Amino acid sequence: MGGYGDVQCIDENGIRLDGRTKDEVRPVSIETGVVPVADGSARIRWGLNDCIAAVYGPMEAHPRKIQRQDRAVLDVRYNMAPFSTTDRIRPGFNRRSREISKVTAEALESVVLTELYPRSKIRVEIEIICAEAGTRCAGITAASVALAHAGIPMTDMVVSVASGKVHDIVVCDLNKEEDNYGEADLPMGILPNTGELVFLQMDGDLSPEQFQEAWDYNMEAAQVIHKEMVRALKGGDE
Amino acid sequence: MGGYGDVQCIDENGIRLDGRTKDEVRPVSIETGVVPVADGSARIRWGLNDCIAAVYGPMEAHPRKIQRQDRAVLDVRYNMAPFSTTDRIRPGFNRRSREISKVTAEALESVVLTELYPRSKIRVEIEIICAEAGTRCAGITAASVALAHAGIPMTDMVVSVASGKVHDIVVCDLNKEEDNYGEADLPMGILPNTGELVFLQMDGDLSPEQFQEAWDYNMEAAQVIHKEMVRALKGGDE
Amino acid sequence: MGGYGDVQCIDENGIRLDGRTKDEVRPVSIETGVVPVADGSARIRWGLNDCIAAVYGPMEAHPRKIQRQDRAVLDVRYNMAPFSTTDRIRPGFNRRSREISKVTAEALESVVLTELYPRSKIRVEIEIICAEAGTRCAGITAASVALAHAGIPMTDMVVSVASGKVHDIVVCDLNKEEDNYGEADLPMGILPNTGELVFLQMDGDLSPEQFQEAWDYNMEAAQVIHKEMVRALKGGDE
Amino acid sequence: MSIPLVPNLLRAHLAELAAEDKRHDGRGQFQGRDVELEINCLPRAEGSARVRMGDTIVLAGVKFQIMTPYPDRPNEGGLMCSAEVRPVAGRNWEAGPPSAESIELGRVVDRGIRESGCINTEDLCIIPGEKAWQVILDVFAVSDDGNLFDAFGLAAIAALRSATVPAERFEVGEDMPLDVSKTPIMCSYHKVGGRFVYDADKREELGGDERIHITLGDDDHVHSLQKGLKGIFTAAEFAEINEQARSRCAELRDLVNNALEGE
Amino acid sequence: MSIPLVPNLLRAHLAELAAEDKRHDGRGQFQGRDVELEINCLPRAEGSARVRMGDTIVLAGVKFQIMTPYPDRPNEGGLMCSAEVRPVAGRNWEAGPPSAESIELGRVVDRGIRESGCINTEDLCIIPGEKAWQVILDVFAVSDDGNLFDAFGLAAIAALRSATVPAERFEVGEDMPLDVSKTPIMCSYHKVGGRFVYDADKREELGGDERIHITLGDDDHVHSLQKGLKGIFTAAEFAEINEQARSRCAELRDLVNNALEGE
Amino acid sequence: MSIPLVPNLLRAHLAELAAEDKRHDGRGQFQGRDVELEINCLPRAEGSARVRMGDTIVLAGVKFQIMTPYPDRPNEGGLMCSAEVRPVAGRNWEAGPPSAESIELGRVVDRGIRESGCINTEDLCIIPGEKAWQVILDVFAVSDDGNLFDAFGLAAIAALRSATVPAERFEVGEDMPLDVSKTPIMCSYHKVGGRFVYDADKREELGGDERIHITLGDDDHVHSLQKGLKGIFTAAEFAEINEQARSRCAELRDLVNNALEGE
Repeated sequence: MGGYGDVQCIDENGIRLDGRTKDEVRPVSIETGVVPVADGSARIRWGLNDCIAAVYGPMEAHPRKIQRQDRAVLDVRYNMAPFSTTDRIRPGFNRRSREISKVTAEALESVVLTELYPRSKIRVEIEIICAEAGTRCAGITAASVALAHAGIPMTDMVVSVASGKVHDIVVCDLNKEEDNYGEADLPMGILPNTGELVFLQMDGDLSPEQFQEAWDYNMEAAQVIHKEMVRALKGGDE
Repeated sequence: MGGYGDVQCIDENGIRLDGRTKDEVRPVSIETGVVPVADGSARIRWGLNDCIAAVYGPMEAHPRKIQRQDRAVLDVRYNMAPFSTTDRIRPGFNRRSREISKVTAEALESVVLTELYPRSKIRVEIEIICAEAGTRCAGITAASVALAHAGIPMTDMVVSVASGKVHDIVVCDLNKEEDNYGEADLPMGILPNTGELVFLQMDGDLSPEQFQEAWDYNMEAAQVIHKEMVRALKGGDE
Repeated sequence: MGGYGDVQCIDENGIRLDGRTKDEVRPVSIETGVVPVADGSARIRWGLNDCIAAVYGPMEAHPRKIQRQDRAVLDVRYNMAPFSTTDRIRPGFNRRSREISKVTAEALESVVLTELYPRSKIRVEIEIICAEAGTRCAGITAASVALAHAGIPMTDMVVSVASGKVHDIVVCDLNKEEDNYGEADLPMGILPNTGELVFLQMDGDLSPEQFQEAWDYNMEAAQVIHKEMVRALKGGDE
Repeated sequence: MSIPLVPNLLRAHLAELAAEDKRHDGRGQFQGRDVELEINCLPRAEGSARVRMGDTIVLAGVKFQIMTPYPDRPNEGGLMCSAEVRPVAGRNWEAGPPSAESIELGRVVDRGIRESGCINTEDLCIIPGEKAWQVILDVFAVSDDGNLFDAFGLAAIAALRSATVPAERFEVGEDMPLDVSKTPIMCSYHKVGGRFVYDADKREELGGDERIHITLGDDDHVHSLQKGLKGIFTAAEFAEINEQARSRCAELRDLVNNALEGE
Repeated sequence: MSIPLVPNLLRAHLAELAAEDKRHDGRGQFQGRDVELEINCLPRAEGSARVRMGDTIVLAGVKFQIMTPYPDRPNEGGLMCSAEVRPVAGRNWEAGPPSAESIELGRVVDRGIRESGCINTEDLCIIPGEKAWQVILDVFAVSDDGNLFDAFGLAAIAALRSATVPAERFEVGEDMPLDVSKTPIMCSYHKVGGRFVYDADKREELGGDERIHITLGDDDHVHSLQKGLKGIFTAAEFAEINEQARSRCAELRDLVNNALEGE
Repeated sequence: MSIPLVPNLLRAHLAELAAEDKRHDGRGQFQGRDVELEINCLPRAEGSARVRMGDTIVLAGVKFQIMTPYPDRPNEGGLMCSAEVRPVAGRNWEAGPPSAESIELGRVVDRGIRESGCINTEDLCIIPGEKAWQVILDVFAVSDDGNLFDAFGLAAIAALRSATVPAERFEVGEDMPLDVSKTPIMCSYHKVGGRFVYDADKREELGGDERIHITLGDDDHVHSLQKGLKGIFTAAEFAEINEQARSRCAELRDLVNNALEGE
């Protein structure tokens, strides 16, 4: 979260640079089956974000030391493709990706019935092909759809979205300028059927009231995105 | 393959910088037993190239996951010593060496009777002590002799040599200037008794006719080099 | 060992920058139990050196390939904390630390009755919190106390100390300026009950006579430091 | 840290205690362990702190380097926070490249400090486009008996607030205190036996589920949040611990202020 | 990619089919799978392409950076091709440092482009000795059902030919198309059941032997060759596939040209 | 090098021999193997040597680079010694990142050279603060039948003393011999069967205990010591081998001098 310098992200009528009102979600579309060789896959396009998730497994977990006697392990990797951002990203080890992979795995483990597959491994691969703020949320959401597409039993899907604050105004589903120049970012991972949470991060500065407002935006946005997730899974592969 | 700038690699009489005609191989000499602690070893001096190959094994393959039930694995490493070139080479990981090691292993696997040694490993270590164009060919050739010296059964030895093109003239067995300033390089790995191939690479630009000419040079050169390989093995360690 | 430029480490009366005579040891104090979660631990403050050693084990050695059928392995790590020196030290792999860890492990293995714990591992962690010359000696000494504190049987403790030469004068227990500007450094690891050695290094330039003088200083200093080691272990955790 | 097999007996025991509103060491649900804070304890660092919470002991040290500002931010210096838990700190911490656990720990501590805006990187500029201070904050675990996050967070802000910019040693002016305008404090809550407790020790971590880290600023503003590990929580659960964090953060902020006044 | 145990049943099955001049999916010996080529599909890249050959799907993206020319070549920019197959693309691709397989793949694709001379690195110079363009071509596998080499090669040249030099963003002039003077095309042949077939799919790769990659230029000139994997082949076998490659490369070159004209 | 299981039979055999004052190859306790030294054997190096001691064979090569002096030592060049034993040299040497064994080997050889002061780094300065020579000495094991330390040490000093500074190639003056003012020599002693022997071969290394490396200068001054491996020794034992080292170092120094005069 930086200062916003000369960038004016919201006009006097409350309209954002991409034409949205402050409580509006960016356009979202999801399709499944985009990685034909995988056991399940999904692609989410969300604003300019373009994210692919592929699921392989359950399969034997190796090396053996990663096996768990009573459940499957989720092996999750979040990665940004080199051409996904304005400045090329060098391939290789990256602390940010490692952390996002970890919290994504923990969010998904909270809903996947891993105890059905002892000693096995489920691989979840998340690739950001084009990035425009909220890529970790796009990744978690796409991975949920890919797991469902692979037929992995879950108690619920996870919908993830990040609202935040820009020019001291709380707005729903931050876009790139709002993420770069805004003052706070609150990504959450929500179970749409219960309103419970499995993922939560936050950066920046929010008063208690602003925090509640951003929280509520995320809860509402989750319902919108969830509809598209269900549509993609019912509609089958296009 | 770069442009040749001001370097004139062949004179008007068709004589090359090192005095050879265009169909001539550089002087080659081979000796065995140069690494006394190895199960087999060979040294090839070929022009200014000086290359040592050592073979260890067959031995138990470990870690177990590299074992093959039905054959031995060849664990081949090609490496250039730090003092082998004009500019010192930093030790460590190197994409070029990794690729050459891979294609060398695959060439040798094509002739070694690996099925005689299930679950075992044969280590082949190739070290370039002094480099002067065609080091991968020198390595494959020396490794063949070292394998024979170690008593590893093979259907045939592999002879490797690279012809190419310089000033639009096809020449046999490129030397350093021809490699640096020439326009094409065609290294091949040839079974001298059948004329079959187990190794092939090519870089640069060759018309169909030039390609055939370079191919033929390699075939002829292979016979010359093969004679020296046989001599070294018959002659024993000097 | 560098030249000493303008730094005058010993005055005309034989008094060193920190007020010691040439045969004097820096003040040493040791306490145990400083890492409450470890099986044994010790902290040595020695001049400005501040060093913590923690012992974990004996425990199962894994991965299995490091196990020894007839004895325990000592897994020793020497490390300098990033804030332990004037210029911050970057965390990570470091050839100096690897070598010191190796010779420290070998010194301690010479006295620990490892044959009592076949197939197991004893971890010894040495952390330099503040450095002022002689940190490897401080580490070995602290590790000996931590092993005793953990109840690991030993034939003797190891006392380590480094004397050396500055302005062509041999002095006992080098301090930082003497290490930086002096001409020789002789660290030794001594068994105080027999005068035998388990650790020896030396750098610089010592005539045969100077060498003997530095050796003798180390032998005497070892007795002084040993008293404090015994006191700390008898006194219990303060 | 390698993940030990889930200690089911321990989980069951902690759940029984929780059902009776108890903890295994007798503390109340939101009661922390005793906290000791010592300032300026590392002679080679320009600022430092040592924190002890029960048997968890950590150090933080601040060092300075001269850097060239990044071309797109010529008037700014830098702040780098680094946490790598070495195997000295406990049986389950291993040597080698940083684990995901240790990367998360470092990044959460870093964000708690950085996102509060307590350091203005423009204050660190010496000559625009040429020279600026890079502040390097290293946190170091001596003994891990649980809740390294809070111990690191507390040691980190205390070390920063105690730091002196070593301008004389680098020949760029006179030494001066590092300007730290806020005192962000982290409080962590761990789900144990089905309810969140504050300041979990190692046994509670091993037998517990998800954890939530809350960093609050001087005015109850939220600066950083992180949920870690597998587990589901409700909005009501979050609201309760967020409320608890406000009062506890204020207490710990006083502790820091008092330690610095004692200097 | 970890090497699976040799699937002997699959090998036997493919050999039986080959004896009857058949392939398991009904294709002829030198018949490729359907090819889809899409240009400019990656909004953050300066040039891009997506190739689908059966269930093999790849992307290629071109980015530009400003570099300082090397002292011995002050008038030249640079071209860097990078291929690292991530585990998203298939069950057998693993995370971690690049495998020998993925290094070979990247280097063969790179040589096919570079050795054709399609990019003149002197055209990339902006100010001699000071500034030049570095062209970075990243190829990325989405789904690997065999023959990544050809899919990468096709996407790579198509992405390069679609690229725009972003001079305005870097404030060094006006945007212009990247000058690509040739269209090298790679065709790969895999020994399956004792004979070479074109465009092997994953099953044929798993149950096959050596492979040969041929990159030809606009005028049937050979620019790059590579033999991979264990296996022995004859001069006659090579002559046959080299002949086949000429016509197939021409077809695929037309595909690229048409896609670019469609822009 | 992976540590083989302790070969107890070998140990017992060597101890029996030692009790009779014998060694397994018939040498006396302090008798070395035959030594061959060849100078200037590597055409691409600016100085080089090949040493053979029994079946142990090593190479050393010297290369030069231009470096910018460090800001705090503007009048000095640099000396870098590098030893990495590659798997060519023996069955138990493995590929991969340098092992602790190979790091120790490199550092002990380096210190033997460096601490003798035989190279004055101020002599390597070309233009103060701007340009200086970096001397890079690479030692390389061809065949390891024990006592690589001494073979490396001997090849290293011989290669340095044979080196020519390639000033003409770098266009900074005329070629000249590298100035090496001393000839430090290393002698290593290995505890085998309860007593120290000189120049242990591989079997003695495998069936022995601790080793001590002594580097002496022209005037019997000690420049470097290192005790390696598990084992306890007495002051009397050290005094004996230190005495032995003086005469042997002198012999080997003559060998170097003679080889250089032969040039």
